[in-house]
Amino acid sequence: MKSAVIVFPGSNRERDMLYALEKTTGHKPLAIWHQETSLPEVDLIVLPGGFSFGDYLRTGAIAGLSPIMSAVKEKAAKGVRVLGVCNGFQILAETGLVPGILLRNTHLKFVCKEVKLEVASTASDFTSRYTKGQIIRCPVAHHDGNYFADEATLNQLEAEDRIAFRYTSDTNPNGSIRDIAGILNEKRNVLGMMPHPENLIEPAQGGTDGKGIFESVLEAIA
Amino acid sequence: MKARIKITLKNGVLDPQGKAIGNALHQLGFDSVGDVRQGKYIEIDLRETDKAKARAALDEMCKRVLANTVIENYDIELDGE
Amino acid sequence: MKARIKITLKNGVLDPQGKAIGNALHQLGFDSVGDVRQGKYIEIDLRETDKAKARAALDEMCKRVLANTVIENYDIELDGE
Amino acid sequence: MIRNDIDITPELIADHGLKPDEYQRILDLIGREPTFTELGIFSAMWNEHCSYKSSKKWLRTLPTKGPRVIQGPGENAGVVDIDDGDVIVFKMESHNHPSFISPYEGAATGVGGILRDVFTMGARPVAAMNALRFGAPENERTRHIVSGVVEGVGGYGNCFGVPTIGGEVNFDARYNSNCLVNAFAAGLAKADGIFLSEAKGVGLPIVYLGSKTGRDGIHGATMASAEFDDDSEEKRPTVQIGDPFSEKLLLEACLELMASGAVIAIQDMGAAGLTCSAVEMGAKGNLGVRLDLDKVPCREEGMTAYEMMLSESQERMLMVLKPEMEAEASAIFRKWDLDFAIVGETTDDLRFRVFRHNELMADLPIKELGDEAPEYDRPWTPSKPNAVLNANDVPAPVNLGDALVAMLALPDMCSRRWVWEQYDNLVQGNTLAGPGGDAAIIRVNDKGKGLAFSLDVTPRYCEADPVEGGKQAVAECWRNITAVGAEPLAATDNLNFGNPEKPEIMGQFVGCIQGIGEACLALDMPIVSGNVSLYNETNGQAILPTPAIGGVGLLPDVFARAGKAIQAEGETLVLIGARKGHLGQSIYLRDIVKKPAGTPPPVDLQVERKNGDFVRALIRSRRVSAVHDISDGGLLVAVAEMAMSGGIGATLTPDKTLPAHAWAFGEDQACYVLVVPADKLDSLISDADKAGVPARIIGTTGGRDLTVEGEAPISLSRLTDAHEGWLPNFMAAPETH
Ligand SMILES: Nc1ncnc2c1ncn2[C@@H]1O[C@H](COP(=O)(O)OP(=O)(O)O)[C@@H](O)[C@H]1O
Ligand SMILES: [Mg+2]
Repeated sequence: MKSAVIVFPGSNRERDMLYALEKTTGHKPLAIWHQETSLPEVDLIVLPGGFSFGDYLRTGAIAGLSPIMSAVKEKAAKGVRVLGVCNGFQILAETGLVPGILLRNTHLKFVCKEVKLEVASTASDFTSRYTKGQIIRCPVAHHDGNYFADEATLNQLEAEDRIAFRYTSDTNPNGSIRDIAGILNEKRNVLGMMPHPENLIEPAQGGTDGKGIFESVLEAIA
Repeated sequence: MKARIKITLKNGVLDPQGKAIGNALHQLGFDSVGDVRQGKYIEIDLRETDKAKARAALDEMCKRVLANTVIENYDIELDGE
Repeated sequence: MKARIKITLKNGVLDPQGKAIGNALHQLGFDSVGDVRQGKYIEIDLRETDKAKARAALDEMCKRVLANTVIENYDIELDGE
Repeated sequence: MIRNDIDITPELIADHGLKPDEYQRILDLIGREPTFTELGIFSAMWNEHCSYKSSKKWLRTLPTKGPRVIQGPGENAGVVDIDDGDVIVFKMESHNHPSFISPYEGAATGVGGILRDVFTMGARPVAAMNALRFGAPENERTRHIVSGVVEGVGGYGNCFGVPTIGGEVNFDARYNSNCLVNAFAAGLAKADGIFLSEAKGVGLPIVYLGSKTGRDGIHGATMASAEFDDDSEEKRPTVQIGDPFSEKLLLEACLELMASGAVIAIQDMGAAGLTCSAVEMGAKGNLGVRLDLDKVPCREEGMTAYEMMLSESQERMLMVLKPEMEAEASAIFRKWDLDFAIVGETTDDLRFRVFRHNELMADLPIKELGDEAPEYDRPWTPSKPNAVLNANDVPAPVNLGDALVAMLALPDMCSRRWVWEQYDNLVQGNTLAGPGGDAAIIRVNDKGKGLAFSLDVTPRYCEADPVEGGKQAVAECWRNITAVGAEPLAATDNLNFGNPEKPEIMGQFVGCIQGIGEACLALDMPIVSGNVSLYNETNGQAILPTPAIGGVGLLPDVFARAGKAIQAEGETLVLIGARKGHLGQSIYLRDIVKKPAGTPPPVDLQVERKNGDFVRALIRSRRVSAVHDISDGGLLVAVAEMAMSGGIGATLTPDKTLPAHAWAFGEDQACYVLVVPADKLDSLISDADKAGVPARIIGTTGGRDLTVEGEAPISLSRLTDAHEGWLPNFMAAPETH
């Protein structure tokens, strides 16, 4: 499987993601600098976690203007899989590749802890290897993960089965509306999620619950 | 010339910061405090003498970068206005 | 009444946000942009009719909660002023 | 003769923290009156913070060498061999005064500074810790400082992308006006990829890299060496702002630059930025330095030579680069969007010359600036030893269980979760054991090699008996690292004390250093880097003597490690080490009985070592399922922590030879609690006998209660609520500036 991880100034989980992709897919992913204007043919594009451009102004806002993002949008439109994790999710939201926005956590504090996620939809190339309703462990580490969208959008997301992950209500770490942790775009080829599956892919890390996302993509291209 | 831009959340958009500030103020006994909303205030020095041109440029900056118009409103104020 | 409070960094205090915003604007080709400074803008509804009282309360709120007077200045504006 | 338009008055000299005899030393050294700029340079180089003039004499007595030590004190950070050509680079540094004045900014820039020290040496930061000391909870400023400091530590480290995996938090009225923020950072490098500050070669360009220079923190260095008084809130504008985003770019740019082979020497700009870094680079290399300040990238208009030389703007570096590689270098700087400029060159005349607007502003002998700094042998008086306290003279609690619950909810004993959950302790994906255990663990590669980290000191012990307290700080750090199965390799220290011009404070300092030295020798844990922070004193009230020790240990196989959580029911609790039920200076005495008295628990370093080596061997041969050392709060608190983190209870048989409260809460050293699976028990006990290590069965695991035979069971949920509740509840109230 061919994958590419976009590196922005201030990305800080790109190495975690490169490592996880190589471990789970067996292939070295490409690291693409944000100044690039085109992307090679790949099966998966990942926007990693971190504080691109310091998260200044709005999280993901300035990264959304990087040259590479036009290429990412084109690929997404062509149906290439795009995964945005944490800061990557914030960039996807800012660029409109997924609806809604990630606001400051309700308690206003950065939060790093393990949460429980309910796999709300298995109908995507990112979640097919899980079972619907399955509860998985996954770490979060963010300051602005409080998902928000207007009622109409939320209802549509639910109606179209586009909520990929929900925090189990007792572990919602940031006040996200309707416990939303990850959502899909209309064509279901773009997934944005706040939790960090790349940090839970092998026993040494305390578990492998995050592996399913990468295995699902593998299965999809097989 | 100098531009002053206020960026505020649209009505209906959740404002965690504003809410937290309001709570803190109440707990400190500022009972007269009602709704609190937090926004951004940006000052920009512009090398531009033509007001109209300046306003047009600032408007574009707000749309493309400074504000997320899905959830935010912006208000531009130019020197001597 | 409604109060509008601008909180800005004191002169000379480093403003990483403003710097990053300025760079982004240049990247997009807004060449006329010079120095950029980012501050906070806070709107507060006050159940208070006496302007003097309101201003005194707001001043205390700024000092104790809203502004970090070590590095920030604040400016209070009341309805119809 | 250099022009100087500002009169050098006695007041001005005093304002620069220079004593009359120190000023006389300057006159003798340069044979003329210094210019204003030169006065600033001397004040920066000769203040306590940069010159260590009160502490040097004693720091020299610390053991700093060992088979694994590649670089000891004297560089930006220490370097220790961890096999396979890998090295760990680490140091700890204080940012106490700035953090008191502006908690968020002070703590954030403290973290930024220590990270810079580590990557300046060519290492990528892989772990951070922080030792925090705050005033009494009831003090009105405490909450604001706690909240700002924790947010600042997290704000900087989280954005930069280093996992913050350990530390300490204490509350005491003695820190009301002087909080302590000690930041630790460690980075990984290859033994052959270490970079130093020593410049080599004459006529080479000196390159400035990083953020622009502003008026930030001018006189920050002198401020960090001045005792506080009430009007020092006036000194506020000197606090600088950190930009972790720029620091991250600087990290990546520096590592890329180092890999390219362009770097000859590199030095970060910390306290008294340009001055200290330029002088150090030249002096170390026996070279002169010529700086043209007009070339320095500035953030503000019309900065003077004086301001530029003393500015403490953050995220800046100075380097000597291979001239032939300038093109490659500037390409890297541009990629990372960092300001850079050639601001001077190395010379062969050992002078430090500074030009502004083509005018000579300073012309000083570069080596003497550092080497000839004053050094004091300050008078000191040893602390008076307390009377020994007999456990039988300490009142027993009405009810042991209630006392335990009360202790777990104390400010100094409760869970620090509220703190560490604000820190990204997972970024980089290598955290195997984050905050909450005896030592935190990260993996170094996926072949099983790991490192353990712990940060420790017990200030109340140090105050009661500096020598024993110093020993105990090292011993507890060594023990925490041992308790996870790691071999302690080396340590860094952060020595926080009051005004050294007072003989009794100097006595505390001397005593603690003596104890630290003895322990480091006996436990083979040399000090490879460190930092001294003196004058932590306000209106004559000094902080508790607080020599924080940050230790690093090696795990050859991270899968053969231990944690403190009870893993299974029906296993046996074994106590390693002799319990005497020592209550002197214990938490029980201070916070429950509220009559602190007595001597701190004595530390027998030979026993400490023997017991620890035995426990480590057990962990590595996978014969125990959980391990926790006994520290604050004693045996019962230790077992309670093991039960709470495992969610499995335990039943304990008290040692009737001791008063119940001494058995429960005595803080004897060199003790561990092990959880042992049935099939491993007998051989373990007999091996302990053979090794001459005291080992006795004290109970079994199981259920959802903690039960001491003869006492009412206490449910784990009650313990946990007490333990987890205090800090979040305390911080829930609003804080004000
Ligand atoms: N400021 C902090 N940041 C991160 N972790 C912390 C901090 N303070 C305490 N901790 C963690 O809380 C746990 C308990 O601390 P402490 O009681 O000092 O442990 P010990 O008694 O084993 O030295 C340790 O794992 C420590 O690393
Ligand atoms: Mg311990």
